[in-house]
Amino acid sequence: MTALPALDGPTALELYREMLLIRRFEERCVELYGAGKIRGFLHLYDGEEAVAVGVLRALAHHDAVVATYREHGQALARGLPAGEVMAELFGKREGSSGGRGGSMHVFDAKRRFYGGNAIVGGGIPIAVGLALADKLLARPNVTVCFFGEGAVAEGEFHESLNLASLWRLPVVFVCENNLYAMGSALDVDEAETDVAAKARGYRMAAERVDGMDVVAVLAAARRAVEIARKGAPCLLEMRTYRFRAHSMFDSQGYRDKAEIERWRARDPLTALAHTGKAHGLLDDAALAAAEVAVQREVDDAVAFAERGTLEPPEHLTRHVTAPRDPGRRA
Amino acid sequence: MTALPALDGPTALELYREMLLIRRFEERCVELYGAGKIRGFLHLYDGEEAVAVGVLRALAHHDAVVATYREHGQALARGLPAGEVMAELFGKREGSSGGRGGSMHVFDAKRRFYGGNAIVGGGIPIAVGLALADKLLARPNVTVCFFGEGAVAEGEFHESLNLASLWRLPVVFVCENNLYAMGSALDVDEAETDVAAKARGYRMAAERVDGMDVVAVLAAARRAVEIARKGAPCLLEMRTYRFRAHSMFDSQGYRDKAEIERWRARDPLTALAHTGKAHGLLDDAALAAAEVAVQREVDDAVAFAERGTLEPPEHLTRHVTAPRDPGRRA
Amino acid sequence: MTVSYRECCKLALRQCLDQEPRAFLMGEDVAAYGGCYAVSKGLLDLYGPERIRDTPLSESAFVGVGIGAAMGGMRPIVEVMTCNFSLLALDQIINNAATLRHMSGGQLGAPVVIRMATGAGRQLAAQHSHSFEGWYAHIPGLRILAPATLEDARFMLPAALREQDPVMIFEHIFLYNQEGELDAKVTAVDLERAAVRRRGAHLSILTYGAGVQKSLTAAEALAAEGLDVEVIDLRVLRPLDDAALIDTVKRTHRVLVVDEGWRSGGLSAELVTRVCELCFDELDAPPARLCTAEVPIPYPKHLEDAALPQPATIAAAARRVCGRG
Amino acid sequence: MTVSYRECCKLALRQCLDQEPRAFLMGEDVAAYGGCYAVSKGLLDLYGPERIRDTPLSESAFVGVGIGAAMGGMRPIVEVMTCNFSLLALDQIINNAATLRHMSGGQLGAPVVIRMATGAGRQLAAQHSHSFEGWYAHIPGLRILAPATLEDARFMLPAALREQDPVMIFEHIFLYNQEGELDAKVTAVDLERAAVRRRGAHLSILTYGAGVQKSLTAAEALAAEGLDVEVIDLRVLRPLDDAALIDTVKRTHRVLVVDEGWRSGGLSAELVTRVCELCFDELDAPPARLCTAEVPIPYPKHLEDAALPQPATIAAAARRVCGRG
Ligand SMILES: Cc1ncc(C[n+]2csc(CCOP(=O)(O)OP(=O)(O)O)c2C)c(N)n1
Ligand SMILES: Cc1ncc(C[n+]2csc(CCOP(=O)(O)OP(=O)(O)O)c2C)c(N)n1
Ligand SMILES: [Mg+2]
Ligand SMILES: [Mg+2]
Repeated sequence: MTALPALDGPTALELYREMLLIRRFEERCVELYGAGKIRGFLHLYDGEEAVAVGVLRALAHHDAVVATYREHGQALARGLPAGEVMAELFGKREGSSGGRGGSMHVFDAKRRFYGGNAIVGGGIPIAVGLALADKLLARPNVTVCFFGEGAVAEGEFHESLNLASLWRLPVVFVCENNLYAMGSALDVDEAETDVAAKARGYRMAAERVDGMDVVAVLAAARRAVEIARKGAPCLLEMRTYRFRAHSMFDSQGYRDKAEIERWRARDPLTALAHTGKAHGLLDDAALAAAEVAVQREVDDAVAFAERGTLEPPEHLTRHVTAPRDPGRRA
Repeated sequence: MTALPALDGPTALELYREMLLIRRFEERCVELYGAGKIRGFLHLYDGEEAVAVGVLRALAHHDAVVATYREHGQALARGLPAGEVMAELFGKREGSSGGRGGSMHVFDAKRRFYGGNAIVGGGIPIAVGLALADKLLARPNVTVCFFGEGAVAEGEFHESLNLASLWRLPVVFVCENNLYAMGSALDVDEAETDVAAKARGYRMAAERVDGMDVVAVLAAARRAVEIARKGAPCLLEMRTYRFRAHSMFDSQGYRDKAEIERWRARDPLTALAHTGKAHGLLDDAALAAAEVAVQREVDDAVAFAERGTLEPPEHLTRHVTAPRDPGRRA
Repeated sequence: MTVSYRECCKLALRQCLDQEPRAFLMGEDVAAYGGCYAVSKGLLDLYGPERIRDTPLSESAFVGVGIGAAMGGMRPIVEVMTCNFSLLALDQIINNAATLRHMSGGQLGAPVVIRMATGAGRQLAAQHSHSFEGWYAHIPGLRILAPATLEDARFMLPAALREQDPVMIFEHIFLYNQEGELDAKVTAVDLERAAVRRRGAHLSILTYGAGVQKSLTAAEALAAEGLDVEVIDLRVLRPLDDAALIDTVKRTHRVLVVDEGWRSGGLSAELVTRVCELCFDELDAPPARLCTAEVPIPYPKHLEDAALPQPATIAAAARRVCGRG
Repeated sequence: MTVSYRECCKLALRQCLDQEPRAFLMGEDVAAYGGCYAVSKGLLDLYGPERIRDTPLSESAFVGVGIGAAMGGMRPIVEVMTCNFSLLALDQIINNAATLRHMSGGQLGAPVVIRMATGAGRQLAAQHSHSFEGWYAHIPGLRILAPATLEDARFMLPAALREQDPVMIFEHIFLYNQEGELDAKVTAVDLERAAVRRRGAHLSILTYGAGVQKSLTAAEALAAEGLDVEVIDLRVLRPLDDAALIDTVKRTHRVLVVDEGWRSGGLSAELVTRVCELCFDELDAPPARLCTAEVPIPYPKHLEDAALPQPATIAAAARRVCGRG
């Protein structure tokens, strides 16, 4: 855990609380998946919480976020109400995307949370486009784009980084390097495994960050957002790890338990609690209170989702295109 | 012009003759295009002859070649009969691809000349696949893959270089960097304009070569082929220039005449003639004889193409799939 | 004053750029080169490099950037040189542009216009002669336009720019040089309806794009034989104008679809099927179709001609449908 | 002994790898992970990493590499996890695999087998629920297979590997867990013909993939009502088996197409059109189709169910075609 330069007690507690919310929220998701309340693919952020929480804390509300199918963490850290995210996972109309999207497609236009993309690499050009719009409209916004290290093999990653650099667009690319793309270790996929070096190959600033250390993440994100705010892209390679399976269908034959245990020892929540206490920023009472508050928030979220309603099947073909002025045909 | 280490007279004359053949062949193509004998897109290699001639001289007959739509030069340097190439441009059944392909799709299976690809970047994975087949079948072959610097922006370039390096495949990537992709200068397209550096980013050897100097090209190609023969990919960035328009439809508003003239002063044919003579490897009589021989070869090629026949329209649907055993359905 | 289809495309771009400050044009070689079919020639000087943006050869990324920019409030016009290269951007078009509104439960849309050249007939061979517009018409969430006339080339784009969803415009390479007078009364077109380009009583030809002119030529020849053919220009390939189909079939009771797409699984099949679904009982003969042969387009002119529908083969097919073959 | 569709797919792979030394399997997570649908689980141990090759997430490149390797004499089996991601490789499939033989005047071919999962029904939402097999069937140069039975899952792949041209195999995600007895008499299947999965006299249902089982279920229900339905499993979506279509229509005179693709411009339209072209006069009623609703597939189960053809809606559509609606 890095030194805690400008970190104050309330911020430390808030970072902890947000990570804890993600953790508890997803633990509940696993139960609910077992109970058949949540279906489809479900990708957990367990272990990676520090990345979303640290990065998104560095953003302003007018900034934009593009995420992947592993985006519950980003959604919650961005401030989407837990109840709406849970309702989305339940497929209820009260969900973030009206229930149409499910776990992989959480959207929130108001909060400039642009999904939730289940095509690996598919969101990267979108983020560049959002940043281009901001630049052309002279808005001071930054777009943060999350993707896994597996996406680095997709041609779109390269095309997009080149464009962002060529046109000097305000994007912060955040590579969540959790070492595996499903079952493929990074060195099975890449001749060059240094993701930050790839970004530098496009003449953009890049940094490798300890993604298990929320304070380091936040500090790096602040530097990155500042660069982007001034009108240049940059990339953060977050070294992190997912503690659990890729999704609900994964027997994990590709890695061994000892490796998982080594990484679990670096759990970002425990780490922050530990350093926070060591520096006198956190204490056991505050952590326990956070636990209670978060448990309640998750309970409420589930209750909200349970109470939610199903869209009637007659609405099936809605939202394919915008409603049309019926006069038009005349 | 580099020093001429191991170059002998006969080789110098042969290099000259091959470049001259491409030059004269294509000059005739322009006339024939004007006369309506050749149609469709026609991309000339005028100015870039040293690249194909130098590179392909370094290959053995069992090696493979993948080219682009600008491939008359590669085809001729690979030893495809000029008459067959010209007949292809005429759309005659005696053409290299039976007339079906035209200028952009010259194929010759016997000579392992795998086209002729009109999708920018589209041939790059094909070359990697050919090399994979060679490796899996333990054949000592190398595959040379030509593409323009414009292709470097395509995601496929990155995906393919990564794969070739990751799997250590015997491919020589030859980037014909003629500074423009149609009307787009390299720095309009790329944040980082050093193509060789991009290849090194995939942990493969790469070299920048003076593509106007056939001797330098040949020397570099020999080094590259040796690397590939030992089982690793590498890339050659050939700095070259096309003297004429991108295709027959191009008003060239994107570059000025003076630039063209500066490059014309470095014409690879004149350059080789000059150094060859200075080193006593070539003399005027030999060059004049080459001119006569090449003119005759081009005349013969045109005559061959003229004499060629048109496929009857009833054959239209041939060659979509292989002929099927009629018994199969029974 | 005569004007070309190409000029109409350019005038359409200018109208968009003049009237909509959030509009910009982006694509390979649209700026310095002037567009591969010279549609945007001169626009760089008029509007500058921010609004006329050359892109690298990165079809997937720049189409995705167009989608993202549209989500961000701009009104991008993305030019993919030709539909042949659009395959490289297909994931962005289908999995993002076409699905975004639905996945987000209606919160977001991608009002991006994607223009591209399409079609065969210039001896560009297998990889450069695709007609994919009918194929794209399969995808929910997209609106697919095929301007066949000067007026549609001139006014479809500005109308598309006002849509809230992604619109794809397919300009046929064979039409760019077409010249004529722009109808001065037309100042806008709708993006809903098929158009009757020729009235007739005996047979309806359903077609679009370059097929319209070819069918009109065939219709003239057939008129001399006493066959009175109606030519319907579909204009909008998705969503199809069912009312127009019913209308024309009720008048003529016979249908020939002319489509430069490949036969199997092409738009032609959809049209035949719709006609059967909508007005089977009105039919006096099985609906027929004339399509491009099921072969990658060959380079030589005589084979390319043989592969594509032509006025003579259209006329022959029309006679067959009318029992005069 | 019962066996699952998934196991049949694996046995098919094993047969290929055992009998054809030039065969190898390549794709994302086929080796260490065992395949995203566990089809190749265990094969890495049996055949080693040269023949069971994990690829990076580079769909366009590794499909292209498969094509190139086929040109170079290998017999690659390329797994694209699901058809949803195949859009990223579409340029390679269409502009190289499908056109190579033609462009080269018949000199070269690309005998590559490209396998992928397809279909909806597992609440995977808009980007992960596509049914593109019918759409691919539009492309000349490709052979498109849709194994719906254990026998086809078991034997189509080895047959495909002997083809000289590119073959695409679409395995429906809903079928992987399907179990049953493999017919011991079947040791090979052809790649030509449609199959009659149930004989009937009153109506022909033309379908494929997951539609076969659903249609058989519907047929059982209809039998109880005295409606005797024939179920045709197309098996090969390109080229279509015209003879089988004529055959069945001559028997039943009524047609219902059941297709999990979207309606407009889908394979269903081709089938309706063919039937009209081949045997219009045999029809006692307009051919009908039941397809997936024209909407990106929604996540919630009740909406996904409503979007897809189901036994009940198939039965209802069948009754309508037979005038019992
Ligand atoms: C284009 C594409 N190919 C394949 C997949 C299937 N898939 C889903 S997640 C995944 C692994 C991605 O790994 P990474 O980018 O490292 O992200 P992580 O899951 O580790 O967060 C794969 C292969 C997909 N969704 N999209
Ligand atoms: C994927 C794709 N996009 C666009 C084109 C149109 N196009 C043909 S050649 C060309 C320029 C390519 O430039 P470069 O790679 O530098 O090769 P050069 O023509 O200079 O030899 C373009 C844009 C194409 N053929 N394929
Ligand atoms: Mg990962
Ligand atoms: Mg170039």
